[in-house]
Amino acid sequence: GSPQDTASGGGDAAPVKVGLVYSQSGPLASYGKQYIEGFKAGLDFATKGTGKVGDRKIELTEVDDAGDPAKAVSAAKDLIGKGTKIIAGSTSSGVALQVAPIAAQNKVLFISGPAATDAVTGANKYTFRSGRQSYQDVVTAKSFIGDAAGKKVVVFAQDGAFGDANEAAVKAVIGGAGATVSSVRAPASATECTPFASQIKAAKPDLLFVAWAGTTAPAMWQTLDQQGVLSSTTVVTGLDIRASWPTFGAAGSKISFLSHYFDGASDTEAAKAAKAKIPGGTLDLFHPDGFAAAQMVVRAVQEGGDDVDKMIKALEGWQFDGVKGKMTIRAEDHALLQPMYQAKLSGSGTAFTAAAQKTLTGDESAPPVAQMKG
Amino acid sequence: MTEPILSVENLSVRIAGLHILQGVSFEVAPTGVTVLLGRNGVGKTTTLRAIVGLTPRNGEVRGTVRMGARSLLARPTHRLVRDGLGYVPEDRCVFAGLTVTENLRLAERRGTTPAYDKVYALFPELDRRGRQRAGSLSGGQQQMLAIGRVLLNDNRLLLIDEPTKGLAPKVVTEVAEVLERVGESVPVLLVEQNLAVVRRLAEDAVVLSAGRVAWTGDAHDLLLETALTKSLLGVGAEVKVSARSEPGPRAPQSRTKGGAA
Amino acid sequence: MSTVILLTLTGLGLAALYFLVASGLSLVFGLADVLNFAHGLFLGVGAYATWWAAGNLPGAGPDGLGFLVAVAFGVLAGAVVAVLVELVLIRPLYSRTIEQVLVTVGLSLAGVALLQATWGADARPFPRPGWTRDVTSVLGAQVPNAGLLLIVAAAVVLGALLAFLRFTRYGLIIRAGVENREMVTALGIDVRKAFTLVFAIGGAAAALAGALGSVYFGTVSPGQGGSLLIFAFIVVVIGGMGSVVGSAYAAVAVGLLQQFVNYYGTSGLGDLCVVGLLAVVLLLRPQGLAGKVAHA
Amino acid sequence: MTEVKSPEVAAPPAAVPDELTPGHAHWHGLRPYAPLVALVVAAIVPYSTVNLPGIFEGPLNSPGTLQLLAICLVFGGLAAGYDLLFGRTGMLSFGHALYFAAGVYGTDVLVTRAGLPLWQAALLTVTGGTILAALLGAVALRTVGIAFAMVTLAFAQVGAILVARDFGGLTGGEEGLPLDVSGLPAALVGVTNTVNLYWLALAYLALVVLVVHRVSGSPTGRVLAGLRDDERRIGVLGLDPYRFKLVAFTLAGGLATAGGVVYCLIVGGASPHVTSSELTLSLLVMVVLGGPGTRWGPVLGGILYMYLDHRLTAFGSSDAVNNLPAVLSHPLSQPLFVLGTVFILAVYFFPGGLASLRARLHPLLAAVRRR
Amino acid sequence: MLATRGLTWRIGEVAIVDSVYLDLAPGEFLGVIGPNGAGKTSLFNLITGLRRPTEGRILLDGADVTELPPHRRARLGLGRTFQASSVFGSLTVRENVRLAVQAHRGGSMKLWRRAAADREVAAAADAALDRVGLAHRGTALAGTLAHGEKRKLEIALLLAGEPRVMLLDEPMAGVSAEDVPELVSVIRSLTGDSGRSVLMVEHHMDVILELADRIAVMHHGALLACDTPDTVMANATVQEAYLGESL
Ligand SMILES: Nc1ncnc2c1ncn2[C@@H]1O[C@H](COP(=O)(O)OP(=O)(O)OP(=O)(O)O)[C@@H](O)[C@H]1O
Ligand SMILES: Nc1ncnc2c1ncn2[C@@H]1O[C@H](COP(=O)(O)OP(=O)(O)OP(=O)(O)O)[C@@H](O)[C@H]1O
Ligand SMILES: [Mg+2]
Ligand SMILES: [Mg+2]
Repeated sequence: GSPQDTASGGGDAAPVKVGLVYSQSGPLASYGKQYIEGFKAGLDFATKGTGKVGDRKIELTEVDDAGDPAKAVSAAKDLIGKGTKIIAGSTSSGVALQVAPIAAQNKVLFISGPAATDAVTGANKYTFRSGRQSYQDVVTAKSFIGDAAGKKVVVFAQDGAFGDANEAAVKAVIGGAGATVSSVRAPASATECTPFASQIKAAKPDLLFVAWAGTTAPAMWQTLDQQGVLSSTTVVTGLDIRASWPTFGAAGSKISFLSHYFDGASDTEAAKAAKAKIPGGTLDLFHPDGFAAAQMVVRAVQEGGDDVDKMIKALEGWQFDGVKGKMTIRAEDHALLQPMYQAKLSGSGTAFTAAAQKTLTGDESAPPVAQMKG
Repeated sequence: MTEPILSVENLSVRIAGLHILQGVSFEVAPTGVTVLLGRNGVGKTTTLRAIVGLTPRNGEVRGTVRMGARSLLARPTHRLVRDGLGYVPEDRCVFAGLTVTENLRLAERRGTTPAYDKVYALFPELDRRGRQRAGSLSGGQQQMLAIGRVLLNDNRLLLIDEPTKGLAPKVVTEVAEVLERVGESVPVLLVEQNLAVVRRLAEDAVVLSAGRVAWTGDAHDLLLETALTKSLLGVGAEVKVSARSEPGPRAPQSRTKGGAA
Repeated sequence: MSTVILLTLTGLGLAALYFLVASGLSLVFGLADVLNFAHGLFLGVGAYATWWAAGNLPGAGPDGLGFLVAVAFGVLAGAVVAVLVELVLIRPLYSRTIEQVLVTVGLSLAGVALLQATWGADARPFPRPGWTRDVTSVLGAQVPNAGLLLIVAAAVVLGALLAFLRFTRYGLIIRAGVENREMVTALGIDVRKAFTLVFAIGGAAAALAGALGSVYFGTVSPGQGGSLLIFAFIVVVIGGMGSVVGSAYAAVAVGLLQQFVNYYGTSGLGDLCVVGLLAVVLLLRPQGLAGKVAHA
Repeated sequence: MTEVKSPEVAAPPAAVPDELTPGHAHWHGLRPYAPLVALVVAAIVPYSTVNLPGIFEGPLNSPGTLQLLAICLVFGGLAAGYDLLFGRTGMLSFGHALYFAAGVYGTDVLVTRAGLPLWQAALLTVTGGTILAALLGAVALRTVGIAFAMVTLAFAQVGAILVARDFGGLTGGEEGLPLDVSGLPAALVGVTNTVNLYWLALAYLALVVLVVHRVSGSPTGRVLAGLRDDERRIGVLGLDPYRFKLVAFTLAGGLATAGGVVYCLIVGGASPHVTSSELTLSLLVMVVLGGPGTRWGPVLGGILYMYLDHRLTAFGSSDAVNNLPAVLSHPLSQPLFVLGTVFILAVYFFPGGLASLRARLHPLLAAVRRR
Repeated sequence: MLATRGLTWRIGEVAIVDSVYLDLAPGEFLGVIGPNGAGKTSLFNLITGLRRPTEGRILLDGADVTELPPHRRARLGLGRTFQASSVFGSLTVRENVRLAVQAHRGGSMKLWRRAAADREVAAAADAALDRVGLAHRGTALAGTLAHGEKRKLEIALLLAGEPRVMLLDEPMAGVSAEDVPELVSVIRSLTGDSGRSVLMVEHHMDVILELADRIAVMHHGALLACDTPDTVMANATVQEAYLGESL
């Protein structure tokens, strides 16, 4: 054998290899779990239970990246080397950003998963996304204050790219609509948030947008509550997975949530099918992402066979009915336009229930078109 | 002869593949001082450490060591010591980070009243420097502390490795006197290079050579017989005087330069 | 004015948390000379055991006396785990410092993964008395009760540790044992028992920190210990390895510095300042603020 | 001024540098050629289609396997470089990740953000990393023992914070920065060219081993070995300990930076994982796992560690594990659990590291041979 | 050759070394005696630069070296042994001495040359080992040597550096009776016509008396006397404070 050999895709009846690189272990393991459950349900739904496209079986290879981009890149190279033409997954943004160029270099299809970073949109023509992006979150947040002109908005976020992206998006979306946006940033490791709560309180905003991740979130919410921030202004943040809801404690019912998805947010065919298929029967934040990814994979194989360029053609501009409702893959930058939700939590202690206040359509929450980079 | 307090039979020690002691047997009389003699590296320290159970982990000990009726080798060091086996190591091993007082307090043993007055009477320096860190003591002062630690308690047997090393002549004399007195009530197994001290203290002697016992018997016989001393210890009569004996003002004969070489 | 009071008191609360974590670390490091990277695991064990007890142990619960029982159970669990770790893993490696560090590193990886395998990666709400969620008004500042609880607990732990070191011989034995273990046994002391005891105390202190820290955070998660550990290490080193009082001073310095710089400066500057403080202290006084003396 | 004594770190369980002791007689003249043979074998691995089921996912020449091997080789080199500090000089640095990260991010930022050609970026990065090591080392070496470990940790922590803060959008914060490959030589881009990255990694490893070997066998290496035992004594012999330590620190830092450059190319980007203090800790684990102060120990340790780190994720999700009862399968499916357990066992069962295995197996082998 | 001018080292109020004036002529052998804790080792530490004096100067060949770090003084030809043996425990005995030889032959950074190939260094090292009678222990790790053997290695390390001024701190402590005469002759051969000077602390009076041209007596950090052996031995204070009653 020569070192430059790679296995080539098989003939027509040969199975279609699909690689799923996502977090089975590590800090994002629960996101990964929802993603793969959703994916399997979606595959079932899109192939009508056969697991086949035409007479070709979809053969899944799952690889754990443990949240480490280096491992994800290794896995992607391994899969591509074995002739895989479609890779999906990426639970974390770091992984998505590093796998996307690999896909482009090797001309394979990459469908990013729960990774929320805006940078995946328009990363290159081989990269798609099956989940929402930060920008769509922010647009949903904006819907809480109606007319933004003259309003005062504060972004409260942790240092780092996630915080930067959210701050930039809020400035663009809400600031662009006439509000004055300022920000309070905390170190990612901060465990004591009183100083920041004091700063926010002193700023007297009309809307507080909170972008916070990690295990310090409950303490942060408690501090905002204790210092009277929650009762003095409208506070918006993203609704995380169900398991995290009880950690909001008393603060839970005082926050206005923007939601990517929660169980009961939609009642589509796909949602019903997904509910029936996944273990436990309760949908959660990232089930729709996996579900949509499977739908996109099936579409790509159906229309493109083994030809990646054809797959891309088939996906660009494609509209389909996903778990959340009507989804559109925007041809220009591969953004996935999708419904977004305003939600409220009620109840208390460990038994919160979420209810949708309002649904934004895919067009209403659409991000601006990004320049396709490669 | 009365029952020995300590009997060592066929003691054999290997460390890191080296056969350091090759079947050493001797006995320690229930009273008085028994000295263990021999050149550098013959295994004196190794013998003492094997008896108290401090052979390094990569070492292997064979043979029997009995104190009275009790076998020692299987018992952990701290038990042996609690039962009255006192050990003064060759390189002093004072706890450098602890003060002198703390070093002594650590040596107190449950059940006995520590004899501080005895120790302080012998080494007033230790009393004076109670709050000094032992690591900053002078070499000789550390040696005093190491000896003082073991004199604090009542012991049934003392193992002492080169106690007079690094001590000023005056202190050597004092330590020798103390050991002599101690030896009257507690048997001592002593490793010593200073033949003047040996001469004064020792009743029995054991001479090691290359990991084996070369001679045992009455110490005075050993020291009297020049031929024996020379062959066993490599010390001739004249050399003994010029190189080893504690000179006093009354030792002018050794002051001529180049006398012995 | 009320801002300054608020920042000071919450900063002290943070300092108390750091001290609780650091005290056990400092004790084990200063006395037993083991740089214990598994300290975070002891923290986690304490937190999860308290959490478990509050839900399952008869007599324990999230409130009042039941909460005390739960915390006591957590502390006990931490101590037991620490003792096991010492007996099984550390003891056979004595005097091989680097290998001991490695074992604790391995343990921190494996232990946290085990917690995660058992209870999942996600944070769980922590049972706690209602009053810990409230605030107390001090001169116009709304000070969280959980922070005050931490301050009280830290003061108690500080007192207890000082008493232990001052009024028992163990401090002495262990300090000597670190220098030369053989020689301590040659003085007739079972040094191993003393080391186990120190681990037990370190584990108990860590577990208490884990339990009270979780009250403060409101949740318990497997990785929680690890993130606190870095600052605890910094506190231990600034304070002088092994000095409990030094750790207390250092914790206060670090907590207040972080709190005030984060408020008045830009964010992230607080952490940089703390690291800078560490570097400066070490360069000027390599032995730390208090030096290596375990009794004061 | 009184001398400040700081708590000492115990010197690593060191071995006498191979280079300073004469070779074993029964190896005759062959011994010097063994590394060369190993190098040649490693270089022709990509021509083999051998399948090692369970050990690698695909045949030896498949991109996935080569990628994994390349990463392992880089870490083998990194560990060998770190050993120059830790095993051979007795300096416990907790901040070695900083110089590696400087290599990774330096290359990435210069290529991706500044658009420099690769060779310029690599040259600048290695120079910069070496200078950084020299500067920080000059400060940190004013302390010794644990204080030194902590000062280096503090410096590395500053690096980590700076990367996470994402100043000016340079580093991409926690999301990392994918490498812009448009300006890169075509031979380094794309899955089919993974083999070139493998060779690059192999070359790096060979370079580090050669440098470390030559340096420890040199007069300076002898001084470093002496420093490990007794620094005061070195001073009294007329040598400046500070100077020698700084040279070792700078050299190790430079080698780590070069490793970072190679790693950046292999992985195709930078992520904040490489700045974490855990990375330094894992270097320490690698070295001790392999055997500090030995020629091949750290290399083997690094390779093995990275191999396990990558492969255990596959092990955790394999059927063999999933079919076990939950008590076992849950922990075993956590790669970190297995990795941590492996260390602990390794520390117990291979004291002295992998490198001591030969000596420990020697009696056994001799017995077999006599048959 | 070596001179101290009012050398003083205080810790707090206590003067450990108290205003010591010493002059060591080329080729001279000066013995230093004094009770335990008199400050002899501390004096050595000051002279070699391991401690900084609180007051006073140290002159080597007339040049002031008070501010120089230890290694600079060593390069000027100042060598010493330690009271508590301080050898490189994880290196072999031979490597220990080679390191010392190499340090003496110019310690400039040589990163790429093969150390083992330097025959001159090896030969010089073996010669030094031979002189102290340790040649047969060349391959043992220095850390595993018996106590007396370490003392000899200390001296070999000193010899290897060929210093012009040598400070010996109790070289005979722990050396077995048989080997003393041999070491005495090694030490004697160090001085004499070679022009090297020796400063030696020793509690074995006969060794001192045999070797020393002059004897300095230290007590409570101060220099009590510095004179010919006969005068010193006749001094009543010395008798009383240091020698005591003979055994
Ligand atoms: N840990 C060890 N590893 C290898 N060899 C050792 C070890 N300890 C001692 N030895 C060797 O054992 C021999 C005997 O050593 P020991 O210390 O018992 O001698 P000694 O009679 O006390 O000598 P000295 O009079 O110099 O104190 C020496 O050759 C020494 O090198
Ligand atoms: N840091 C310190 N604090 C207090 N006293 C100290 C300190 N360092 C040294 N000393 C004292 O200084 C004195 C001189 O010690 P030095 O080691 O110089 O004595 P020495 O003459 O060499 O004695 P020996 O013959 O016993 O070796 C001793 O009494 C010692 O206790
Ligand atoms: Mg001995
Ligand atoms: Mg002295």
